[in-house]
Amino acid sequence: MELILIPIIAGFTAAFAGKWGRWVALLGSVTALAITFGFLNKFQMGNGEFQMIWDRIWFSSAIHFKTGIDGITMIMLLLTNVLGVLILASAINKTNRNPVLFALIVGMQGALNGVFLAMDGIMFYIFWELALIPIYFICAMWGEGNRFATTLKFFIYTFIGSLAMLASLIYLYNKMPAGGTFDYKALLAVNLTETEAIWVGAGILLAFAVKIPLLPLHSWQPDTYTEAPTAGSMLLSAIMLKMGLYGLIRWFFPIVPEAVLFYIPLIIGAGIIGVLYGAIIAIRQTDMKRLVAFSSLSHVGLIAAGIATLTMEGMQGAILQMFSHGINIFGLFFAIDIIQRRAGTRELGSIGGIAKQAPRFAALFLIVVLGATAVPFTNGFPGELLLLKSVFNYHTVWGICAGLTIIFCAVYMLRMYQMSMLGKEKGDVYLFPDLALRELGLMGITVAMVIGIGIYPQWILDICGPSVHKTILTIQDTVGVLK
Amino acid sequence: MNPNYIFTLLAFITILCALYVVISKNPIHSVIALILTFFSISAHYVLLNTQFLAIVNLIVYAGAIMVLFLFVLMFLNLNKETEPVKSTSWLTAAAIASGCLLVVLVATLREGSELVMKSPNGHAGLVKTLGKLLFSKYLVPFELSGILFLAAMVGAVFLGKKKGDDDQDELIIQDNAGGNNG
Amino acid sequence: MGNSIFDQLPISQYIYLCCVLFAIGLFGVLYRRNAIVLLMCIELMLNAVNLLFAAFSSYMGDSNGQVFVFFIMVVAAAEAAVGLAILVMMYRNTRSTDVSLMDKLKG
Amino acid sequence: MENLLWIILSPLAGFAISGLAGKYLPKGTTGWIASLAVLVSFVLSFSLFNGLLSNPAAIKKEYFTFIGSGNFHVNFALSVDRLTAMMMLIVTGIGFLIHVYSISYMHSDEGFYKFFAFLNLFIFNMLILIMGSNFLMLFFGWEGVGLCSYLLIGFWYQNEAYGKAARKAFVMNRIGDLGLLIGIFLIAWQFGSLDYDKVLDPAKLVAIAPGMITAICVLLFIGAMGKSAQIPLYTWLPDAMAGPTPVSALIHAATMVTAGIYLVVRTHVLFDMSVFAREFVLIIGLCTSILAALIGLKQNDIKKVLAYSTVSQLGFMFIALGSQAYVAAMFHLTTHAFFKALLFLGSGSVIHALDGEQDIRKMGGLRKAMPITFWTFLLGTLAICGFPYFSGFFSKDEILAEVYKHNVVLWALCVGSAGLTCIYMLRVLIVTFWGTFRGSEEQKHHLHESPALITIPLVILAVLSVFGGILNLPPLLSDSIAHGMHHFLSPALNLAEVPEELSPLSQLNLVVVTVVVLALAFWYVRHKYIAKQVVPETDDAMSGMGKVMANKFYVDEIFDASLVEPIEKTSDFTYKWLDRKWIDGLVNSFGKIANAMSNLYGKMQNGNLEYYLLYMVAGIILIVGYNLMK
Repeated sequence: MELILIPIIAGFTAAFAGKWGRWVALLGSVTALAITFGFLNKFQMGNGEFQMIWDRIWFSSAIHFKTGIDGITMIMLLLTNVLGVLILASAINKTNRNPVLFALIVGMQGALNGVFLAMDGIMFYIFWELALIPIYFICAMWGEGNRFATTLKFFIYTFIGSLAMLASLIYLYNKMPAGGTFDYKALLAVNLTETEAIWVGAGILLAFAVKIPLLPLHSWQPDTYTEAPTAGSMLLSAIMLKMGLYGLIRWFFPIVPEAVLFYIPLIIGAGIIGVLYGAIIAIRQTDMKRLVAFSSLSHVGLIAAGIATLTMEGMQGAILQMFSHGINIFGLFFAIDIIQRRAGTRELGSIGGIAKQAPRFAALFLIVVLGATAVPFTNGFPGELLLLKSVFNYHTVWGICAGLTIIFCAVYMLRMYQMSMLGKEKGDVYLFPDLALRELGLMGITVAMVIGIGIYPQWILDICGPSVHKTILTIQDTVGVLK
Repeated sequence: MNPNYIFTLLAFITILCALYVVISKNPIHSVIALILTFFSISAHYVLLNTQFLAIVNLIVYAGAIMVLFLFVLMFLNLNKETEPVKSTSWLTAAAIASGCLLVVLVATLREGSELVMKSPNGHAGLVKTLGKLLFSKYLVPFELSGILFLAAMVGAVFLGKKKGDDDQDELIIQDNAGGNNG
Repeated sequence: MGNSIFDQLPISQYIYLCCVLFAIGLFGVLYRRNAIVLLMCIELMLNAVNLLFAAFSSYMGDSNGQVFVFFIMVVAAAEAAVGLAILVMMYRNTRSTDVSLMDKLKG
Repeated sequence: MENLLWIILSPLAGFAISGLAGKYLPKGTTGWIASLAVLVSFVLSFSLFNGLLSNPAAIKKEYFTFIGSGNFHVNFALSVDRLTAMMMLIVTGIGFLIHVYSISYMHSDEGFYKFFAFLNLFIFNMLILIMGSNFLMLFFGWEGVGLCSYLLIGFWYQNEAYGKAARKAFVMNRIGDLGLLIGIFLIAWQFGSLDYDKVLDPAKLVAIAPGMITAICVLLFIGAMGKSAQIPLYTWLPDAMAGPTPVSALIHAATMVTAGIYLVVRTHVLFDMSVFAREFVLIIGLCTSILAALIGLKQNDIKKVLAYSTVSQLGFMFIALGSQAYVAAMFHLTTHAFFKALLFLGSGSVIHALDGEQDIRKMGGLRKAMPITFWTFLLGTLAICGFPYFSGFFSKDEILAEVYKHNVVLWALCVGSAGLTCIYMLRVLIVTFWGTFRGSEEQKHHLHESPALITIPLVILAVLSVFGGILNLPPLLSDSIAHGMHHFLSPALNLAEVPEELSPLSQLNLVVVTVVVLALAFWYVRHKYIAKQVVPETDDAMSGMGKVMANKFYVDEIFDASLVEPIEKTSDFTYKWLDRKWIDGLVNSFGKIANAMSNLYGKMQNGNLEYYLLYMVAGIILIVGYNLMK
C-alpha cells in the first residue's frame, strides 16, 4: 500500500517542487526501496501463499483495493524499486533539470508497484494503465526524432491490448454467480469451457503479448526504445515489459488454465521465433539503442517461452532472468547514454576506441555486456541456463533453436562493444572523460549486482520457488498433469 | 368517365410540369411551372374527393407562397438564365440518388398499399368533417400553428430588414458588392 | 359514383405518382444551384407527400391524414417565408443565390 | 580440505588485486603478485597430488547450492581425483612459468596490470573447469576460459583485426559451447543429475538407450571441437595468435585447448559405450591432424606455424581418444603442454628480440645471437618431432601403437602426419636460426638474448620436454618404471592396472617404422633448407598446391561465404523487409487506414451545402433500404 502511494505522492510533490523536485523524487523512490526491503525482511520464506494482505473496498463491493505479496511479487517489487532508484539517479544531473521528468519517473515507480501488488483484477487493470501515462509523457516530451508518432503508436498499441484484457476480465466477472468480485482468487475459481477460456485468454494475452513484446506484436518496440529518452528506454525495457511477463505468470495461465494446452505451443513458438528473429536483426544494427532493443526482444522471447513451459525450471528461470535482464538492460542503456552524451552519437561506426580514453568505463561496460551475453558468473547465465533447459525439455528442436541465442548474442553484443569501445579512436572520443563519481557509483552497483546474482542466484530462486510451485499446482489442478 | 383516364392525364401534366420546374433555366419559368403543378395537384385532390385540401392548396401554395417566390424573384431581379450549370458528375450523382430513393420509396410504400383497408368514406374530405376535427382533437396544434406563423413572420421581417443602423454590416455589404462588380 | 374512383383506381397509382414527384423534387434539390429553385423543389417534395397523405386518407376514409396535410401546408408556408427571407439576406451579402457559394459550413 | 577452495581462490584474489589495484602498483609488483597467486595454487595442488599418490580416493567438497529449481539441482562443488590433480599441476605449473615469463615479456606494455589480471582470471576459470565436480561447473569454467581467451586475444584492443580474431574465437567457442550445453541438458534429462559421480556410473549407463549415449557423446565432442580447435571449428586458433605470445603459450597451446581432451577423458565412460562416437572422434582427429599439418607446412608466421602444429597435435590426442587410449592422450597432452609452451615461449623470445617481427622470412641466423633461446627451441622442436628419447617420442609412439592396434590404415596416416609435423617444425627451426639474418639493419643491431626471466622458464620447460617421457615409459625399455602415468590414472579412470600390450617385437617394428619416417623427414628438410638454403618464397611467388596450403585451404573464405554472409544477408533482409516493411508496415497500415478514413471524412466535410444534401439523401436511402432488406 505504502509502496504505491508514497512514490505517487512524491511524484505529485516533485512536479511542483521546482528546483528541489528531483531530490523530492529521489527521496520518494528511496523510501519505496526501503519499504521494499522492510517487506523482504518480513517475508516468510518457503511460504507460497500471499502474505501481508491489505484489503479495502474501493469502487464497489466487487472492486477492492487489495494488495498482497508472494514470492513472485517480492522479486518484482525488488526489481522495480531497485531499478526505480537507479533510473532516477541516472537521470539526475543531466542537462535536463525539469522536475516533471523526475516526478513522472517516481510516479511510474508507484504505478508499477501497484501492478505487481494488485490482487484485484480491476485494480490490476487500473495500475496497468496508470503506468502507461507517465511513460507516455516521458517519451513524448523528452524523446528525440519522430517522437510523437512513435509514442502515439506505442500508446495505442498497448492500449488496445489493455482494453482486450479489460473485456476478458469483465467477461469472467459476468460468469460468476451474483455477488462475484474481481478478487484474484474469485477470478481463479471461475470455470470456463475450453472455447471460452481460449477467447478470454486471447484478450488477456493480447495485453501481455504487446507489452512483452511477443512476435509479431513487437513493432512498436524498436522505435520507441530508440526514440525515447534514456530514462524512458530504461523504464520501458527494464521494468515495464516485465509487467507483461509477470502478467503471464500471475494473470494469464492461472486464470485460464483450461486453455493452457492451446496456448503453450503458441507462446513458446512465438517466443523462440522472437529469440532468433531479434538476435538475427540485432547482428547488423548500427544504432546502439536499436541493437539493444532487438536484443531485448530476443531475451524476453526466451523468458516468455520459459514461462509457457509451466515447469519449475522455466518459471523460476524466467523470474530470475527478468530480474537479471532488468539490471543488464539498465546497465546497457546507461552506458549508451554515457557514450552518447560524451561522444555526441551512439551510431556504431562513427565512434571507437573509447576504452583507451576511459578504461574504467570500458571495464564496467564490459562486465554488463558479458552479463547480457550470459557468461558464467554473471547474472545472465543461471536464468538463461534454466530457461534453455526448460525449453529443451519441452521440445528438443525448440531447445536447440533457442540455444542458438547464446551464439548470436555473443556476436551482436561483442560487436557492439568492440565497435564502440575498442579499436582505433574514432569520432569525437578524444576528450572522453572517464566516469564521474556518480556514474561510477551507478555502474558499480549495477556491476556488483551482475556478478552477485551470477555467483549466488539461488536466493532469488528460493524466494520465488514456493509461489511458483503453487502457481503450477493451481494450473495443474485444472488441466491435470501436463504432459 | 373512367377516373383512370383522368388520373393518367392529370398525372402526366403534374409530372411534366414538375420536370419543367427542375429543368428550366429561367427561375420565372420554374415558378410558373410549379404553379401549374400545384394546380394539377389540386385537381388530384378533387379527384380524391378532398375538396378542402384542394382549395387550401390553391390558396396557400399557388396563391400565397408562389406569389412570394415571384415577388422575391422580381425583387432580386433574378429572371435571367444566369445560373451556372453543375458538372456532369453532379448530374449523375443527383440522378442516381433520386433514382435510388425512388426505388426504395416505391418498394417501401407498395407494401403499405397492400395493407390499406379499403373503406372509403365520401365524407372524409369534407370541410365540415375536417373543421370538426381541427377544432376539437387538433385544437392545440392548430393554435400552435398560429404561433408558428407569427414567429415565421417576425423572423422573416427581421431577416429581411435592411440593417442600415449597423455601419459595419453596411461596410461588408459594400465591400462584397464592390468585389463582385470588380 | 363518388366511390367508384376508389374501386377503379388502385392506390398504388398514387404511390407511384407521389414517389416520382418526390424524386423529381429531390433531383432538383441536388442538381440546381439557384437557391430559389431549390426552395421550389422543396415545395414540390412537400406537395408530393401531401398528395400521398391525402390519397391514403381518402382511400381509408380517415380524415386525420388530411389534417396533417393541413398542418404541413402551414409549416410549408412558414418555411417558405423564412427561407425566402434568408435568401434575400444571402443575396444582399453575396449578390448571388448560388448555393455552391454557401460553403462556410466547414468548422 | 579447505585447500580445494584456496586453490581456486588464490588466482581469483590475484585477479582482483591486479585488476583493481594494479594500476596504482609498480609493474613488477603486480606481476609478482599475480605469479605468486598461481604459485600458491601450484604448491597446494602439489600437496594434493602427493596425497593422492598414496590414496587414490577422490576428494570432494560441496559449498553451496548454485541452482536448485524443481528436479534440477546443481551445487557449487569441487572434487579432485588423480586426473584432476594431474591437470591442475599442468595448469598451475606451466601457468606459473608463463606468468614469470610475462613479467619480462610484457614489461613495456601499458596494459600490464590488465594482462596479469586476465591471466589470473584464466587460471581461476581453468581450475574451475577441471576441479568442478559436475558438468555445470565444467561448463562454467569452459565458458570462463573462453571469455579469458577472448579478452587476451583482443588484448591489444586498438588493433581491429585482433579484435575480430578475438570475437571469432569467442563465437566459434560458443558454437561448441552450445553443443556442450545441449549435451549437458540431455544428461540432466536422462540421468536427472549432473554430478560426475552419478552420471559416470557404469552401472547406471546400462539403463540408457545406446542412441542417447551416442547423441550425448557427439554433443560433448562438439563442445570439445570448439575448445580444442578441431574440424570444422579450428579456424579461430591460428587467428588467436593475435594475442600476446605468453597467452598463446598458456591458453592456446598448453591448457585451454586441451580442455576438450580433458572433457572426453573425464566422460570416457560414455564414450566407451558408443562405437559411433569413438569413430567420429577418431576421424575428426585424424582429418584435423593431417589438414593442420599440411597448412602448417606453408605458413610463414612463426606463431601461425606453431598454432597449426597445436591443432595437429590436438588432432593426435583425439585420435588417441578415439582409439580408447585415454592414458596415451593424457600423456601426449602433458608432454605437448611442455614442449608447445616451450616453443611458443621460444618464439616469443625471438619476437621480443626482433621487436614484434613474426615472419620467419625476415629472420635467420639467430643461432648465435640468442643461444639459450636457440638451444631450448631446438630441444622443443626435437621433442615435438618425436626424436627418440625425447618426451614427444614416447607419447606419440604410444598413440601410434594404440592406433595400430585399432586399424593399420589409420596408423599409416598418423605416421604420415607425424612426418609432416617433423618437416614443418624443422623448417621453422632452420629458417629462423640458421642462415643469415634477413631483417632490417636496425633489428640486427638490437639483436640480443632475452633476459633471465624469459630464459629461465625456457630452460625449465626444455628440461621437462626432454625428460617428460619418463612419466609413462613403454615397458620395452624397463619394466619397473613403465606405465607410470597409467598406474597413476587408472583408479580415476577405472582402467585395468596393466594395459593390454602388443608383443615387444611388433612394438619394436612400429618404432622402427616411425623412426624411419622421421629420418626421411629430417633428410628432406636438411636437403631443402640447410643444403640449399631455401628461403620460403614471398606470397606472390606461391602457386598451385602451395598457395592453397598457404591460404589455409581457403577454409576461412568458405566459412565466410557459406555462413557469415548469409547470416548477415538474412539479418538485413529480416530487418528491412520483414520487420520494417511487413510487420511494422502492417501495424502502421492500421494507422494509415484510420488516417485515410479521417482524410476522406475530412474532405466530405467541405462546408458546401450541396454535398451535405447529398450525404443526407444517401443516409436516408441507406436507412430505408436497410429496413427494407430486413
